Amino acid sequence: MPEFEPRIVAFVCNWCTYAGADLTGTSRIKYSPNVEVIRFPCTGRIDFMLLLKAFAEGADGIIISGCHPNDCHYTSGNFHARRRWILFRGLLDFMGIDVERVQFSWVSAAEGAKWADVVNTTVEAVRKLGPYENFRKIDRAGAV
Amino acid sequence: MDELRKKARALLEAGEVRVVIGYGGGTGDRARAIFVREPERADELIFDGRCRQNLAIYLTRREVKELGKPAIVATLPALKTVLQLAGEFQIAEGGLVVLAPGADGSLIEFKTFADIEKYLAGAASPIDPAEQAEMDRVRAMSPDERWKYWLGQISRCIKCYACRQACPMCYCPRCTVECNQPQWIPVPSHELGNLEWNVMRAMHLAGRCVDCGDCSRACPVGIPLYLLNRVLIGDIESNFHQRAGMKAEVDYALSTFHPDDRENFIR
Amino acid sequence: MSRIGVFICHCGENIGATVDCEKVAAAAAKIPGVVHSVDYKYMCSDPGQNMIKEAIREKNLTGVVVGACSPRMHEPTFRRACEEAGLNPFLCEMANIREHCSWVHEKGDPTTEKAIDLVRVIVEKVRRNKPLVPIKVPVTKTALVLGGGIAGIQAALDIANAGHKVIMVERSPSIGGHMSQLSETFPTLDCSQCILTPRMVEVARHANITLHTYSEIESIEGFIGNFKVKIRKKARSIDMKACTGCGLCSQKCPTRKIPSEFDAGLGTRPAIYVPFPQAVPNKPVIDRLNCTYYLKGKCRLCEKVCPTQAIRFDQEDEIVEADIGAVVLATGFEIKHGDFFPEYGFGKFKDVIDGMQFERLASASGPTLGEIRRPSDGKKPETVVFIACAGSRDPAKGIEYCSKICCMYTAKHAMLYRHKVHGGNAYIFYMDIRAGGKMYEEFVRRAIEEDGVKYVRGRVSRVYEREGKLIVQGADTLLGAQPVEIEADMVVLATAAVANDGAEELAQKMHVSYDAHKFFAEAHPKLKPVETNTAGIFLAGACQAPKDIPESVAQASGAASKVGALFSQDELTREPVIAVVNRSAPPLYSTCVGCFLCQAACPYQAIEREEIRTRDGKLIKTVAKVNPGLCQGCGTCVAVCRTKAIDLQGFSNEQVFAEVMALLDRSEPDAGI
Amino acid sequence: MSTDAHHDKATASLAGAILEQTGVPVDKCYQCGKCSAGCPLAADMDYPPSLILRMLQAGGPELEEKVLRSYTIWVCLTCETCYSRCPMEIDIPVMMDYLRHESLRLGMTSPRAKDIIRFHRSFLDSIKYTGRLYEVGLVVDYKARSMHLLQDVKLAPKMYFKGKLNLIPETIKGLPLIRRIFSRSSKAGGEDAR
Amino acid sequence: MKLGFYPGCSLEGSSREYNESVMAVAAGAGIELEPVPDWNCCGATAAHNMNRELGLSLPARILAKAEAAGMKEIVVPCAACYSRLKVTRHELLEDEELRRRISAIIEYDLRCEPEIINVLQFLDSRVMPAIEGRIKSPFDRRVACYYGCLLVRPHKILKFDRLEDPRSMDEIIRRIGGDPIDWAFKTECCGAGLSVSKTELVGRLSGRILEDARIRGAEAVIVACPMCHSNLDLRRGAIEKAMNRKYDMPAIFITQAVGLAMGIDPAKLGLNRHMVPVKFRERPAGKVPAGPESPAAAGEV
Repeated sequence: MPEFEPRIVAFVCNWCTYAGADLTGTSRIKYSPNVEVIRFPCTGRIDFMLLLKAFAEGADGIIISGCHPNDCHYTSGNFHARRRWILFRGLLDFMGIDVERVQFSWVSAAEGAKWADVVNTTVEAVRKLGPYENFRKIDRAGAV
Repeated sequence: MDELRKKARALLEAGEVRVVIGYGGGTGDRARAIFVREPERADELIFDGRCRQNLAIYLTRREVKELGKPAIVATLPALKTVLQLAGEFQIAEGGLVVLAPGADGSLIEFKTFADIEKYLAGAASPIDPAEQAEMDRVRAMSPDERWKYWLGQISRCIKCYACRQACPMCYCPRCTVECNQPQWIPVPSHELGNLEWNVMRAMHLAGRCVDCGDCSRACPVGIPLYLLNRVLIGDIESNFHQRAGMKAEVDYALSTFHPDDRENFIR
Repeated sequence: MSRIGVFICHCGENIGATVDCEKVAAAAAKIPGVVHSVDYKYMCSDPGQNMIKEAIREKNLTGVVVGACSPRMHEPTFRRACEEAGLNPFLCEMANIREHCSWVHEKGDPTTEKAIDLVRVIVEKVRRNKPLVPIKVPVTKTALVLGGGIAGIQAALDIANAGHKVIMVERSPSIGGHMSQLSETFPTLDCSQCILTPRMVEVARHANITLHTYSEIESIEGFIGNFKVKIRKKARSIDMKACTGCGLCSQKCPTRKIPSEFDAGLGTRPAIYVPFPQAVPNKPVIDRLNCTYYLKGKCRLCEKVCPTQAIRFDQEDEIVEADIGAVVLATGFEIKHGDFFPEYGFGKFKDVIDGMQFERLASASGPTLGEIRRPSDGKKPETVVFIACAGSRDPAKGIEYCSKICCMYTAKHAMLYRHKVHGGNAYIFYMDIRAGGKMYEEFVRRAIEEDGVKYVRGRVSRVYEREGKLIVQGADTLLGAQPVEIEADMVVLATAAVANDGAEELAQKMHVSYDAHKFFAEAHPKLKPVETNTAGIFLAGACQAPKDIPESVAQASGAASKVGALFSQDELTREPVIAVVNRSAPPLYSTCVGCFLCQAACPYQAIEREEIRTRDGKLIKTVAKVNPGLCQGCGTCVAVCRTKAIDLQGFSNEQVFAEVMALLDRSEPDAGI
Repeated sequence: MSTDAHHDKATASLAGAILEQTGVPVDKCYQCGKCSAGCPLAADMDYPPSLILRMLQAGGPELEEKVLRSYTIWVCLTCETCYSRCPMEIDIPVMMDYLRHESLRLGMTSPRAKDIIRFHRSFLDSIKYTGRLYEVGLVVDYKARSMHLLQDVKLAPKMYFKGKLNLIPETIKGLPLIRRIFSRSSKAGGEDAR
Repeated sequence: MKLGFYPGCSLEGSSREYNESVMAVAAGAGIELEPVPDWNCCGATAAHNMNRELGLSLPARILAKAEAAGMKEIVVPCAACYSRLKVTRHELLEDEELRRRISAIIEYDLRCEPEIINVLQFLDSRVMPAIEGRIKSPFDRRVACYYGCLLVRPHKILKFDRLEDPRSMDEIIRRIGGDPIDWAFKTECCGAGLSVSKTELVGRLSGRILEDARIRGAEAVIVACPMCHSNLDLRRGAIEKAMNRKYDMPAIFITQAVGLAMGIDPAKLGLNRHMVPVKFRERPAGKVPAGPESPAAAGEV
């Protein structure tokens, strides 16, 4: 049986983490291909429902990453996002949804190496956790 | 009760309000909401232990709004709802009369939102011991047990949206579940959709829920929705020191922030 | 039905060596709605761009996806190409298969598969893209310059000389700021007033500049290019038109013992006064807090002596309104006073003074006419101790930062003292000498080598008075921290430069952010040093951080050039990536419920209230409205909105939702849908 | 300066121990010298306070030993002038306490500080034996320890006649507990409070 | 009014006049001072210099005895004891782990309830209001108020008065009719704990204090600490040797000055116990004090 290859969706802001991931590329730092990035203007824009959708569609893990505090391109979008994640994470945890599979991080435009590290450690952590069976098994046909 | 009836009659007679939203006797031992528009019907108003429904829900209903300026018989959660609705610009100072009957038959009439704020600042919000026990039980479970618990609850959900209907803060004329571009919540009732609906409902009430408990009581299959609300209420209080329904101005946990908010979960 | 073209770039070997580009193009071709899919060596080259243009024309494309490098690199290139081919540029998006794929992964199937994923995601996004039109906002070509110090003067003159109107507002009765108080300036020792006053006069005379002194900002609203400002002109009690500035009133005023602000408290002035002889405007003001008439109801001596009947005791504050397009904040700084240095006896011993007071002592126009005489008894001090870092770099006193200007002016003070008092001893207690600037280090060396100023490296612990002398207890850390005690006749503290009082209030009024010390915050510490986070509001001088004259002037010119660039256009074009509140048919009108919880979340105060009314004016509902001039497109409001009534153009709910769904869906698409 | 100086902070340094044990951040010192400038006894010290901090910052066995063997740490009066004026709010007196304890523990006390330490020991002994300070006993004990037999011989009779000297020590009831406090404290480190 | 009271060792020995004057003044103001039961020595400089646990445990036991006796406030006239008690209380309140550790050592679960009050706070808030209008013989002397180190430092913990140039003692002197001088050595160190072991240093440090007071024309130095007092009084020989001149200026406890103003018999205030005789200059004509039996007019007391 081939080793489990987790699928990780990354929601990142355009100004820090997306640019940081670009720098990872220009620096030719290699990392695991299991992650795919969706670009947002700001972490403040990221709707919590998208995380649920990602799990529902088969993501095994999620990375959310934006500018460090005080570095937000829009001054405070990341602060709002941080509050949202504090609450959302608490709620998911309370419902038994595996918050270990959601990695939040601040990666600046200068932190190309950090991006590679965030991706690699998340991929490895999720690989250890295995496929997100709970969500895969959940009924979605419904009683018609 | 006499005080309340007297006051309601006087308000209607003087034309100060057009309708008194209060409790009347229902079938069996249940109280139901009644809308008293004529002074002579003021005696139908009751207030006792059966009167639990949060009547503030009617303040944002179009049908009720069209009746004219209301007076509302308010329990503690209803008072909070009034402030929260004011903070969300759904009702305005002077646009309603708030009457809070005490268990002893006394009656407080709040003239201003500020008076309600002052009153609430000193009022305790008792939590039902059985509900607290359930909360403690769920919290003590392992993540996997919690998942099974909630999957069990949610699989019984029939997406009837009674919880939404009963909630005084769910006053949006078009709920996100009715949005189909994109279709955030699947239309049919299945575990995934039910889960998404319930998470969304809880998050949309985060920082706004006044913990009246009407959603749980409305649920025909008995899902303990109050648990979800209270987890968020607790997190908001412990992390941000905010509580919904305590101020008549915007004090929304999710549209404010503090530079030093917790971030021990962020790399 | 969409007609999407997909263009996969090899970027030479950059992508091609790792990703099987042909395979990616082939996979993309199978995606429903994709009617054209090719790969090419260099998509950004002219032939590459032409391939896109031709495909748009020939296949009548409704969307373009370029799988190539980062959109941060070439999105403008490809969008321009699309526009040239007649396709709305916002229907073109890029899939980043280079920085996020080929450069960071090994060659192999997983990498190609990821590239296919990335392209598929963007195809699904583009399918939902809407043609957008850049936003145009008109520009009012008048600048408001707040503060009439050297920074404000420079900015105002530069803007005015570029042909634009300027309104300058200064809080005190005259422009000139701190620079007008200075004696001589480092590192050239030219006289401050000699170089400043011509500029002040130029401001007063300039046809493009309207000057409001003794005035403050009452309120400001609006956005870049379109601000409305209210200016409060405080009652001067003088008819400025009638007054000739003859000065008779000041000569006759019986109340004469008021500490002069201009002389930093070392001299006095009457209640009706011109702050200093070269003041602009050179007309007096009545200090109502100290005027006998206002205090006791009688006197009116100035009124009697005024040859032109210009005194107006009953004058009231006046509010002036103006439309402006840009603001330059140049409100300057203050130096720390008061009970802040108890260990140095500042405020207790008359001969312990601050740097500004020393400037006045050394100034030819000062209370001693430029002779260094100590305040207590007017004696020439034989020994003067200068203490640098008084309050600066002192976290215990709440000021961690370096005030930047003190090293240089303290060297200058010691030098001036040595020039003026021959044989006098000048000691400077310092921690570091920060003399980074053109001719600065040389200047400090001159003070030490030529003028014999004695530098002692150590901080003073205490100053106390004994028999007419000030005993300075310091230490020489270069001599093993040995205690040093100096009997001085005068002590000059280089007190910390701090934000002006009222800075916080002003920042809140202007919606600009400020740091923990109430200095205004620039938009980017390196690349946007004169912008604020509010578009159209710029910074100049020490209101942003302590600065010397050359730096303030340079920044002022920088701010002026930003204003000039803004005013060079009649309309502003902005990326249409902004939030919009939806509208729908009656009876809903909009899904917005008017809870305005988004309002607090918006970092730009871009969310306004809009009343929807019937034709006969009856209010139906109040909903949120995004001001396109203010919105910067972060989308925080979108995530806060429960009813999804606000959406972000370019990153709409539909688009990002589709991206998530497409990303994880690797199933073979059913052809032909 | 020795090759050990400016050594890696991560290794166990005295400055690191000070931070860990007392929370006093030696690294914060930027050598302004204000502590030495205000110290009433800086001139009497072998290393003024700011120099002690510098030596700790540089670190290394040689400098650290010099600090622990210094006279400074014993002549320091705990007058708190340095701490109250330190721009970095470094609690030098607390640091000095720690250095004294370490110096005692490692047997590195300065020979110049003998008298001071003898006096402290006599003082503590007095408390240990009576619960309070028995001044006559203290002075007699100190004289015996220090061999300064003639010190203050003229003063004592005067004091006696002014009624300032108790010749009989007062003993408190809780003495057994005081003894236990002494023995527990000495186990906890620093001076074995004989 | 009944208040807890911690005299400390010096007040029972070499500085008993301080104790006598505190008691006399308190009695005169109708205040009963109740000693902490079976109190022990605070450990002074020696304990914290030699051993951290001991330096905290000795004051902690005093707090424990006071707390067990239900005392809410303890008046501590000795500035050194005040400092040790106050600092210990602060440290234990700040650090729960430390509080538990020290509690174990002293065999009492200390909550640190009693507030510590220094002599100036005691005089200002309790004595002065009680004797207002009862000043029999104004203490109209030009004096230098000497606070020493430990009443005001560390300010971050004690939070008493102004750190540089404190004023509370000057204010008390003014209220009893005195004329406090503005001088530069209010809070400079006298040498304190080195009195016996490094007498020559103490001579120099205390000498600078007396010298500044002398230059500015003070008739006496007013102190609020037995250690400061013994250095300025007992160590006069060392001072004179260090400064190479004679000083006849007495050092007086603030409570003695207040007591004199209240008209209390100088002997009851222990004024006769000083090494340096408490003598004042003859008053120039026309400056006769209000009280007929002012000790000042009588020369030595």
